[in-house]
Amino acid sequence: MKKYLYFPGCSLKGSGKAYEESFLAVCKALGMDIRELEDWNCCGATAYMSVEETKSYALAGRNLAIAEREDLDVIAPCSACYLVLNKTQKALKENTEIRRKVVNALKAGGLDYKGTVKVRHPLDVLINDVGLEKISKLIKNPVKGLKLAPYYGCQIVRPYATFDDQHDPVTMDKLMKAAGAECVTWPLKTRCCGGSLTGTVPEVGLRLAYIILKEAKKRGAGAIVTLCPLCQFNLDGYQGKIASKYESVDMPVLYFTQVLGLAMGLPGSELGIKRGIISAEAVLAGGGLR
Amino acid sequence: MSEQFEPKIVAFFCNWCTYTAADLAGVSRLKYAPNARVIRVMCSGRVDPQFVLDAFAKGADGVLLGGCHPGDCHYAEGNYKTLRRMRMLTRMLKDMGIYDGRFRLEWISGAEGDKVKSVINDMTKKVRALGPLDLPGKFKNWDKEIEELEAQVNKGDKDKEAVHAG
Amino acid sequence: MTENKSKKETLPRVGFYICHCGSNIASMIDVLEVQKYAAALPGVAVSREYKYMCSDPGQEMIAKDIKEHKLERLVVAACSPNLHEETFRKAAAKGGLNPFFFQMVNIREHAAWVHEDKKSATEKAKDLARAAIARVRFHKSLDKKRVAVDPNVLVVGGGIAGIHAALTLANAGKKVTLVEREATIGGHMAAFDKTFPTLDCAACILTPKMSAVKSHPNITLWTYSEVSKVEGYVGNYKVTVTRKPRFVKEDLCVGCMECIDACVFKEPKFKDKFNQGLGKRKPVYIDFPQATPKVVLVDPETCIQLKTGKCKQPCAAACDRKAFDFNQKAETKELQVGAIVLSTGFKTYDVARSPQYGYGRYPGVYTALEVERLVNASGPTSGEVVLRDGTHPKAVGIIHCVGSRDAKTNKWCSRVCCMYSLKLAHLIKEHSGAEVYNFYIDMRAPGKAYEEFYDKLLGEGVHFIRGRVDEVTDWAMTPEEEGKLVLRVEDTLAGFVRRIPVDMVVLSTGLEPQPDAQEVRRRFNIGCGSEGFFQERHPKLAPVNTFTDGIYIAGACQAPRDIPDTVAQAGAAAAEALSLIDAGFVELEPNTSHIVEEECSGCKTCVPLCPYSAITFDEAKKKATINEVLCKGCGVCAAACPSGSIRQNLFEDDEIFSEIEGVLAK
Amino acid sequence: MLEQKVKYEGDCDKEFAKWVTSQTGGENLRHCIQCGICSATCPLSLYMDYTPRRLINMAREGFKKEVLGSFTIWLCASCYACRVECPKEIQVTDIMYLLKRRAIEEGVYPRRFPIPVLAREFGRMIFMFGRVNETLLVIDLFLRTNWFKFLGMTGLGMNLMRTGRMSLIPETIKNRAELRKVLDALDADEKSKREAVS
Repeated sequence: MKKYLYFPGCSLKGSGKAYEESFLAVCKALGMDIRELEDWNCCGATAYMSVEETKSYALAGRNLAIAEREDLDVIAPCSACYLVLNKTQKALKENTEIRRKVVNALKAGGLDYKGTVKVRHPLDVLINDVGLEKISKLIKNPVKGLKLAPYYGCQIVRPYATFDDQHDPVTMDKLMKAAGAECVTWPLKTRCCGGSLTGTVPEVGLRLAYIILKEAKKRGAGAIVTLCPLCQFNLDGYQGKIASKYESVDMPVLYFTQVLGLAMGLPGSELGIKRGIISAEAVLAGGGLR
Repeated sequence: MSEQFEPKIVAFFCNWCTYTAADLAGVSRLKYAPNARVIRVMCSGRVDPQFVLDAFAKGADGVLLGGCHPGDCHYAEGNYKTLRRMRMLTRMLKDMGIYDGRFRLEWISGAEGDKVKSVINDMTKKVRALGPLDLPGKFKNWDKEIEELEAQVNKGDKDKEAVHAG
Repeated sequence: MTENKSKKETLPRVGFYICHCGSNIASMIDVLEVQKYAAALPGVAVSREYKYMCSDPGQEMIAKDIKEHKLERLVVAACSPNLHEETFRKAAAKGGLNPFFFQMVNIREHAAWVHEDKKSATEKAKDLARAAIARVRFHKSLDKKRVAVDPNVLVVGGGIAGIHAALTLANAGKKVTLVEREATIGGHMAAFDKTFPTLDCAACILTPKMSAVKSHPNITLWTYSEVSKVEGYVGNYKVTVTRKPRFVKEDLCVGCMECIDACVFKEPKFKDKFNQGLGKRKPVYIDFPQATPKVVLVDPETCIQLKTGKCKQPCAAACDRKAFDFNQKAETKELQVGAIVLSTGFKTYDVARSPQYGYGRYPGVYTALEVERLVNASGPTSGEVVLRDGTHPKAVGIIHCVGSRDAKTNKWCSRVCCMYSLKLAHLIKEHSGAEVYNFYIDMRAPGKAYEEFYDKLLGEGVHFIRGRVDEVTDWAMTPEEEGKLVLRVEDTLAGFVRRIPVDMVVLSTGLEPQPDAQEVRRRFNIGCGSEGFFQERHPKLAPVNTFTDGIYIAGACQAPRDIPDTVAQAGAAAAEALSLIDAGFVELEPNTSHIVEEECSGCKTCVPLCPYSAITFDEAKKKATINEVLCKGCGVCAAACPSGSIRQNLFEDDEIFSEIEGVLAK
Repeated sequence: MLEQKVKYEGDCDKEFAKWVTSQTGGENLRHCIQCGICSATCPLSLYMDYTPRRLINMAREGFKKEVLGSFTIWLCASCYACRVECPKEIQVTDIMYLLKRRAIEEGVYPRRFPIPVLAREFGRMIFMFGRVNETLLVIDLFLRTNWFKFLGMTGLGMNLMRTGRMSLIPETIKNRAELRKVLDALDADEKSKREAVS
């Protein structure tokens, strides 16, 4: 059985706790050998990347350097981390100047990086390494009657991911169907939710989030299922403000790992189901789940 | 600023693909290093390993051989024969101490003007880094050494004779 | 060794000429310096520079010098030999010198145009000149070999290009075989309703030419057939053609179509390829009423008899000519031709590669070819613009450049899309009265009366929005967008993003090379450009010629091209073929190989090397011999001969060794 | 009051245009055919003063003042839609990044976009702890930019508390010294660069 390193990133330790809880629970249930990256630091995230490029490369570089010692694939569930780590990989490979700067900086810290680490997303690993077949076998109570709007957000399939289609990604749909859920087809799968702006330019962020939530509701989804802590936070956390600015949508936003966990018969408490600000209880009950 | 070494590269281009590609590069005004001297042959298969050896012997720092892509040869399969011959030749040259891309075989189709540019630029860069091969010079030195050696030997003999005489 | 030899002999008198080519060469190479340098080289009797060597005065100068200065060799430093070698050989001959006592130096394409430093470019020119002067001494007096040209012609591809080329040749009295892959000739044009910019009906102008092909005494028409093998050389090609089985005897069928009515399938239920799947057909079918030849055929994929052998075969029964033959097998035919015209056409871009436009996901999205059938009076809806769901569109969006001008799909502009989009916009508006929006990046209407056609459309009130559409979705944000297809685009001329709801989307797909273009070009031993279209010999001066003499290209197999240009090119290709045939013979380059018998050790190394089996072994003499008619002059044998007894004219060892020494000697 | 719209060649800065195309990510800028698909696909373009397409053209023509002063670069949410759609493979997102950096350097970014502040606090926090505590970051940010907006956020704060998604204790890494060495080394590198230039 293949071994993996796990890069949580800051969000999964904070507002994205439920993602970490459910992801690790599912890995455990699948018997995956996965270990948290030793003494990892913040990846730099896109906000930082946009103004302090080289530094964020170095931040990501330190994590990659630590991972390289172990010579294992790194799983980064957070979209921002996934993007930044991959972008760093690419920059270090293709841009000699950046490589020089970053590698020297790392040396100063007593670190060394050759550039061999593979940064991967849980979807990629679950579909391509574990395989739908094995997952389907472990589905004890399929979430029948649960109608989901799979929402991938921006930074997973764009621009670096190679494991899914950039215009119409399907990996999460496959997993959710395997879990017994029904997936609505909708065109906003990969449209930005404005998460990175809600904090700084709220009026804009809120509108983008509202558009996503409203369309999901219109398509008859009981809940949105996502794979990005920032998207989850943005779509879940601001529904109060959205209600006052536009209209109340009341749309629970789950992590795909939570739904998968439930279908595999794991208790909701281990999957952080209660951490949603918009409660998913009712919808899940509809899906025959407690 | 010190004059940097400019390698001399002899290039054998097949008429149908690589020579045409070089013409195309010209028509498209692509700019590349002026170090290669093209000798036109009808097919890369006409290139006798002796030509390559002769080029090195006469002072080339690099030899480039360009033909049609496998399967595209104007003469059906000439380039396959080239490939076989040149594999052997490459090993031979290695034994003679000529390697590190001083001899290079490239498939360049008539449409790949840009490849002519990149290949010649790249090869010029690499061979320049390797420095002069200068076989003619080496030959001279070797001749000189041998002459000196002979001279010494002859001298030695004379001394002996002297001793006997004494 | 070569060099000693050259020193012993008294050197032949060489004339060296260097061309300025206006400023093309002179701007990057110090022509005078090279000319002076050459003058001082051993054996050079005359060294001159001139503004345009290829001009008449230039050639005259050479001819005159040869006589006056008793020149024995000629070297011209100018452009590529592919361009002017023949010109200067003729000049040599004019001066009374054997044309092969000439060597050309390429200092334009290979030096002046590709370098930026005048000093090093000039040095390079000197080296190349010195090499040619050293080499030309070893040249021998040669004669071109004449071979007769077979007057028959093969035309491959029965679209408008092939049809026009075949008719032109046949009218000139040549026997033409036209080979078409599909069951009927006509190509893409046969599917169109109207043609831009004149809006005359495609069928009205095409079908007469199609029947002319069928009835022409000089044309043999082989449809449902493909060329499988090509051997030989210019003037003498041997071609093998495979004829697929129609399961109907072509010579017996009169196209009454009784059999189609009789078929066990009472209703047509299979995807109709000719109608882009918008219509249905039976297992026994004919593409369209004017199909040529008007002969039915049976589809082995769907015919019960052919699949299971268990059918009552009412079709065969209904045929009073007894034309059906379910045991028909593919047959191969061979023919001899002197020239070949390739007009294999194009393929349209596969819209599945652009999922963002929703083709296949939203039934309201169509490809341009589908719409051609939809607006076609003889199409599946008899020209009525009805959507797949039976409704009539109130608003239609036409997206230009789908699969064109895009690094992710095809980089090139497909040249015809702007114009056919205008045509479709006009026809859709005319047939349905719908609001029509054209989404374009740049409007390209460069042909005769094309801009006027654009102007006409502007007058008709068609909307033109300059911007590339991002995506087609069913995502509504306002009430009027509900239930519509929404196109999101920046109106780049207004400077803001717009969302435009429509009922029908037309994807103006670009043109691509045929999927099997690579195999075909290998079969005919020609080249393809990097984008995959057939490569012409020269983009301006030899647009229908290829690098293989006697093989010509016409139409969209060479590059995206509209009907007027295609027909013009087909005519040009036919003319090239005619000039080859009517000359009656071709002169082949004398660069063939021969064996110096006394030096041949009889080792047989060369025999298996020749791809044309031109080398045989004379058991009596224990020597190899080369048939110079079969030899194509690659020189592979010469390179391989251990005893060096094989000599390739124009590329003898002496010549090449001296050239090597020439470029290196300083 | 009417504003003059004509631009004179003197109004554009060719050096700036050269600079943009010379940066990593800016390479293909000159190849833009102004098809506008970047604007069409951009979820934020409806708020931008100049659409991405217009910004690209202004940048390559050297209208530095307008480009660096625009909201556009600050509204980019780095969703990379434009980068994926661009038929000329222009790295629009990265161009937005490098324009942001330049705007900060020249101190011309519009005050209402506290992204630079966010970034600075972000950096400070990482330097201190090696990781980022979102709660502290957000509080910090709002206190520095617009504190009554912060009051508006308390509702969300309570919710996060309730669901145990908010902690006020910063996460820290063990080997902070190592990380600081790395970051300092970069600063040093930058400094030496700048000195080399001046």
